[in-house]
Amino acid sequence: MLKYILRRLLQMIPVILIISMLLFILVQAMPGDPIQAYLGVNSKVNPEVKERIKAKLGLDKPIHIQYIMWLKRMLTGDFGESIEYKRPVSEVISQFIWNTFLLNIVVFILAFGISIPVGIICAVKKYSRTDNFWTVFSLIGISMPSFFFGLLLIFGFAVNLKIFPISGMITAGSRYTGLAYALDVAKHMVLPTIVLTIGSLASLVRYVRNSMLEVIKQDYIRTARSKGLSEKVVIYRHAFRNALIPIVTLIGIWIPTLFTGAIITERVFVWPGIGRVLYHGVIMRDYNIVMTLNMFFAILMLMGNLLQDIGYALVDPRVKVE
Amino acid sequence: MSEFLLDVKNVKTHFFTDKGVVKAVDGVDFKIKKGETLGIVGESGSGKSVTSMSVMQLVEEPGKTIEGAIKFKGEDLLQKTTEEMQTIRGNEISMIFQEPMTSLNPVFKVGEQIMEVLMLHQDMSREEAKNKAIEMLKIVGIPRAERVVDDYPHQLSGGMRQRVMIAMALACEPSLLIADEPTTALDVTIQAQILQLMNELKKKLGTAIMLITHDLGVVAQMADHVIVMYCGKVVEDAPVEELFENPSHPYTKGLMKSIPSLDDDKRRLDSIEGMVPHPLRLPKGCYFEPRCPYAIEKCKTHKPELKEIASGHKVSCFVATEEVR
Amino acid sequence: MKSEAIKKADAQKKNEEQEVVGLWEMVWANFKKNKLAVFGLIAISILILLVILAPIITPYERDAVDLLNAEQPPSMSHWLGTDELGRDYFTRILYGGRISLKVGLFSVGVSLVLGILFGGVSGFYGGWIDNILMRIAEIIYSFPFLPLAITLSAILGTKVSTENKMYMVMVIIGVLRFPGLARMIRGQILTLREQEFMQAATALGLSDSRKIFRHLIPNTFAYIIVNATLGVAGAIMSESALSFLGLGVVPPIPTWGNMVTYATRSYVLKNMPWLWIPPGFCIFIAVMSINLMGDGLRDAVDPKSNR
Amino acid sequence: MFKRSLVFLLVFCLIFTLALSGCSKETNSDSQGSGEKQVADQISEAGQQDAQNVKKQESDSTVPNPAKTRDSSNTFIVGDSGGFKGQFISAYNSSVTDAYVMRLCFSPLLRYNNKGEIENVVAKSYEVSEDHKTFTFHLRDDVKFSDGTPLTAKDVAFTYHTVADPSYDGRHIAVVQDIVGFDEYNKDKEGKIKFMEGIKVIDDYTISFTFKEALRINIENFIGQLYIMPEHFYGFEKGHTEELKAKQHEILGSGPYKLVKFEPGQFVEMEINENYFGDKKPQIPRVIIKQTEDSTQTEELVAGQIDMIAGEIDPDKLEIAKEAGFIDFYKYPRSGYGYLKFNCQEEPTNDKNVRKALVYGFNRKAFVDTFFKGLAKTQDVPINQVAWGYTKELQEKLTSYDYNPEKAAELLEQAGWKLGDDGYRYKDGKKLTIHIASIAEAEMWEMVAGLMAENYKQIGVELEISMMDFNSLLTKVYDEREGFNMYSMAVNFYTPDPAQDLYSNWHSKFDIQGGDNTARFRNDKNDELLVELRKEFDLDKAKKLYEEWALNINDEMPILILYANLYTDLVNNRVKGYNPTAIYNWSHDIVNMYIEE
Repeated sequence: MLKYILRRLLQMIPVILIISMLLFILVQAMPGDPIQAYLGVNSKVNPEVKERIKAKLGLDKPIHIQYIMWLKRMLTGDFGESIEYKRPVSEVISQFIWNTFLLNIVVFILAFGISIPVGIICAVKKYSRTDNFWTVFSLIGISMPSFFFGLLLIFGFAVNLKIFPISGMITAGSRYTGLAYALDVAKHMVLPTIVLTIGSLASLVRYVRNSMLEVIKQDYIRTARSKGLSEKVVIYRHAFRNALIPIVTLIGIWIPTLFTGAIITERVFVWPGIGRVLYHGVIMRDYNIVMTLNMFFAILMLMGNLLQDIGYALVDPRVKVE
Repeated sequence: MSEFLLDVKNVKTHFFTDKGVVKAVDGVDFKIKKGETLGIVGESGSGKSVTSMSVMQLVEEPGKTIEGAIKFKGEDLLQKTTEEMQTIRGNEISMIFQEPMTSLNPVFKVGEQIMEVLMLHQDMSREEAKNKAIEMLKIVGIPRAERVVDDYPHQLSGGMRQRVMIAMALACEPSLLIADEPTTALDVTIQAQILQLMNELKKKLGTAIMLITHDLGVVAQMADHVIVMYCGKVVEDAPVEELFENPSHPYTKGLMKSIPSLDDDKRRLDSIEGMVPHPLRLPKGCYFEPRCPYAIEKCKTHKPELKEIASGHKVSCFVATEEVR
Repeated sequence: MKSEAIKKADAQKKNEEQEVVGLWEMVWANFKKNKLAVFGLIAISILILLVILAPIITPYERDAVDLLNAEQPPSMSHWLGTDELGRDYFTRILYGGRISLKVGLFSVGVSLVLGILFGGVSGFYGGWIDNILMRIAEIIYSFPFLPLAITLSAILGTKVSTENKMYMVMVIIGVLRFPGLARMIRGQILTLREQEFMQAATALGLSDSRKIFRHLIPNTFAYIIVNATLGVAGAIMSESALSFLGLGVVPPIPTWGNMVTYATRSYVLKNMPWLWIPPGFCIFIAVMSINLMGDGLRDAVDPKSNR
Repeated sequence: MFKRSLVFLLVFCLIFTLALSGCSKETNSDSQGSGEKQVADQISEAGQQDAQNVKKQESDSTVPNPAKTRDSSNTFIVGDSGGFKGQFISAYNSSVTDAYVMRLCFSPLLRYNNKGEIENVVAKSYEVSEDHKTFTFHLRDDVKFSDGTPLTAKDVAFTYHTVADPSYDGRHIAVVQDIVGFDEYNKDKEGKIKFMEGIKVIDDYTISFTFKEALRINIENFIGQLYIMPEHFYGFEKGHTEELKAKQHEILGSGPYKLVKFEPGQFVEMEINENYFGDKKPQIPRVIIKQTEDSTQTEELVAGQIDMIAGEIDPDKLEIAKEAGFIDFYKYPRSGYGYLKFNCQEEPTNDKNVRKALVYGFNRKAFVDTFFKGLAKTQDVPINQVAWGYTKELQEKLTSYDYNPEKAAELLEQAGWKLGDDGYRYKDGKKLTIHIASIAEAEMWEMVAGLMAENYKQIGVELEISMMDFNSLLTKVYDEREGFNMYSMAVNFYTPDPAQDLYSNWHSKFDIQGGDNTARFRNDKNDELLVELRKEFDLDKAKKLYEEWALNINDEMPILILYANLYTDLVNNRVKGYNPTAIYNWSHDIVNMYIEE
């Protein structure tokens, strides 16, 4: 297994290189140049001075030289400076990425925590009232745009019922520390978590339900029952262990989302996550921010895929790990 | 304790589908003595498997056993609660199936699946269960049992997997083993080994076997007593020699004729004309009437009952019972 | 309806000759049993019908501005009232539906074709083919959606008419979604490849492509349908997210997505419900019916599902 | 439970279809043109009174005010949806939100007060040399930074040199690019030249700046542009601005407040700076600027979680604030406008008559009154409403381009565009098509696009709109400079004397790649006037020049001004003492404001 993992990691290097090249070209191909974007409209800066600034940042060099310079810097761990924030990219990212991770780890746990039991129940009690309810309920989650759903929650719970704060991660001006701080953040997290969790329920419940339905029909389930095992053991041990296989692939897909952050949900709830930084980075053509973040997400995605394949081997003995 | 291990009286298991009621098992009676092997013969769709599932009370939706009694060691299984049934299944009555390839859980080790039954019913500790599992594997003739116990099902051949099923079924030394076409999916040589194994274990453990098959050869070799089923009813019930020497019900005769025998040089095999009637449109009289060469008027209108025509030999056919008398 | 006599004759005839039920008849028979799925089918057909017949149903033009009665609540002349510019909202919902449904179905089509192709081939062959195809899928999967959308919509901005730009958006959404499905199908085929019916197929000497597309892929049908039906919802949402970020379909052309976007303002939410409820409701009905139908289809098609 | 809702859904769909099939077709009753005028006038009358005479709308102080019971009630919390970048020091300040923090914590030499007059801050007086090229400032000797160290001329020199540094890549380079010795200093990467020739520290409290040219507007570079940074804290070796950049969000200033806490992406908290030199001491103990989201900030204001929203334009939001009852409205005209600039070198908008026709042909008043509900009006010359050059007399002399489709058609005929049988106009076989490049700011643009498409169709002009994100448009307009006839944007001027802005926006010298003259407007008379306008020191003569320039450009019409709107600051009525203008916002006026318990 270790040999396999090592081989897969080695294989990733060319893929990461290709991704970085394509990404660099895509980012450069985005019309609009960062200096003009930064200076904005009516900056009254003389055009030659603009050229001087571009030269300083090396933006006037041909694309392949810029790429090599960028690659050299990346390999030495220098992610470059953000044109927008005028500070090292790593510093800007570290300020926001953990807020996104905090929100998404809770959503991850909730989403899987709800969808696995619900998926199983819906499979066991197919076409029952609960099954129909969850089918329709989880569809609500994916048929409402997240900003629309977010705003409805805000106007409902925060504005009218005043149960939750309207926006932000902590109460402005509060001097909470320790537990009080954690509670304050938790209070602010409730609504965005609801939006993200319900948004993801639809696909998770459906996948778990369908993989369970596939498994429940199998002969070995009948054998398990004929061995006198209780229905609970038959479903949760024998059936679920087999249904776990496709679910493992979902976990792999989810790993990157822990960090990518939902641009729109973070914006509606003013959650200081990385999504907003990435969005502005793209809008303002902040090359270093966009490149670093997207490379980070690409690597995460590759790791996620590797985890998936390893997960397969762990969960399904029939899959040989060559 | 009555002298019969299993006494099935007038059991009816019907399937309430939205197209109508399918009477899969429509009033079946039979008895099995301790240590005896009962053969249940019939074409597919005759209700053999549903009978076995009714005994185990594992009939799936929309089927339900609505009438009759299944007395096992004197107690009627139909009155038992689910928990009580769960203590019996795998412990006192266990079952093996036709498809060894898919009857074992692919993600659990073979040993684990045997140990599970032992730990559940005999509340053994893990190593005791493991040793017993290895012992069982040896009993069913699996070489290098210590290694195989940690293998996964997909690493074993069909024959080996069926042996594992048998090991699992007999682990708790049940009094009754239901075998639903255990060798149909195996090739002939393996089939013979499995049947011989089942006979040895029967003698050694004194387990009664309810053997369900459509293969008369298997019945001849294994069964002490035989019942022939057709469209959910028992049409003939006799000891095995009696049945082969003196098949009385036309359907049984038809079956006997269609066995290929070595010394007979006829090229084409005899087969019974017509098809098994559609379960939702069963004829009014005897179900076999449309295909029965000896049918008389009465067969069209009345349903025959099982009557004794010789000691221990019953048949439900007007012509057969008259002829004898 | 058929009269009693004819039905009885049918039953008779059926009884004599062996009942031959084609695959699709069986599928339809199973499908009919699932009430929810049937409801989904009806709802989506109504929606599609309304959207296609739009020019006949409503007398108003899609973008006809009429300031005199802007922001009117639903009335006899305007069944769903009018928006800020006095345009008939019901008309815009119908035309908006055209594009939203097209976006949904077209992009799912793209991701289905690519997903099945990539997943099938790499799952079946394994080895270096699997490696390369999966690496390509990974590279595409790692492409950030937002920059790509901005780049393409900006580059093609002026050269391409708004109509084709929509198709371009659909293709992007489709292409970026397919790796997920490809991996799912590959995973399924890895396990299916081991089973006997595949050895039987090899024994029969079937060509690889027949094996993959006639035997293996139908077995992954359950996942394909689920992914496809969820995909439609995902595509409609992506289009509306694009319009929230200002890059989706261009005003004054409506889609359900950008109508909801535009109506999501506190004032409108409180005082003009006819501006945000109908588009949101249409999206929900479309998504729900497609998914219910998908569920029904998956159960109906799977032979073992109702043994 | 679920079955019933299912049935309901089905029934609803059925009624829906039945209602459709059953109904009869109704013709579109009222005609398009005339109806529009009546409604536009009604709405705008209401809006105009609202705007003109009532500057501040008192709210009812008896209404319960949730902000009073808030736990941090002694704090003044301002909601801002713009977004921090944490660049609080003047050299790298590049967002409106960061600028608030800068103005609270640092001080400039001079600034404009709320009457538009120049007010002394750190400088107590200044004089201009005979040749009008040198400005000498005399500083107050009692100004201290919050750590007690005095502010001297060296700090002023240091501040003005940071933006001229060879490695400086910030946005305020324009402030020093016209000072003598800038080019030599800026190009010298080795750091041999320590000081710009044009900046001389005469003594601790006197400093002079000499410019290459004698221009009136040079003084603008000292009015609220650079806020003085202490050299002892921010000092760095020439060519290494990265040391300065590392301290962007650390604050050591001489302003009325000092930084307490900066939570990136959430809020900035400030408290009173005891060492503040100002005559009027700050009265609000703590000030917080909180990051908000456009679609929910009004609700936060009405819930009392924030005390103020600055520069609101959306009439719907004003409505919500009004209903709350405890919100004061402060209205002031915007120092700028939203516009569609023509591309004067691109067919067919290179023809003056076509441009004029396009302005006459679009009902700007209907758009403004529908979208802004009267809180905006249109203009016919590209200057900010608050500029002293934009006098009443000038406004009367300007030709007004109100909606007049007949005149538009007439002008197009004159320009040779004949009406084809398909209702569109043609000239030498080419259809009259106008390409508009626009950013996708949904709300406003949906309305403009809708109205314009209709109006232009009636005068035979085909409209093609292409949408793109902000920076793609910037590149198309600043670099590509072709492939569009009009592009939409908005601009603000931060001075009542915008001569420098007009010069860089309209002088033909800047019709080059990267230049601000994105309308590619070339007109000799306009060039001469702009050059004179920057120079003229005598204000009356300057006004005459403004007038001449305005009348000329009003006739050339290189720009369609969409709206010159009114901004409204929404403030919780417990906060008193505030009177803003477009260029004098709450961060200027903070010392006069107080919270009434």
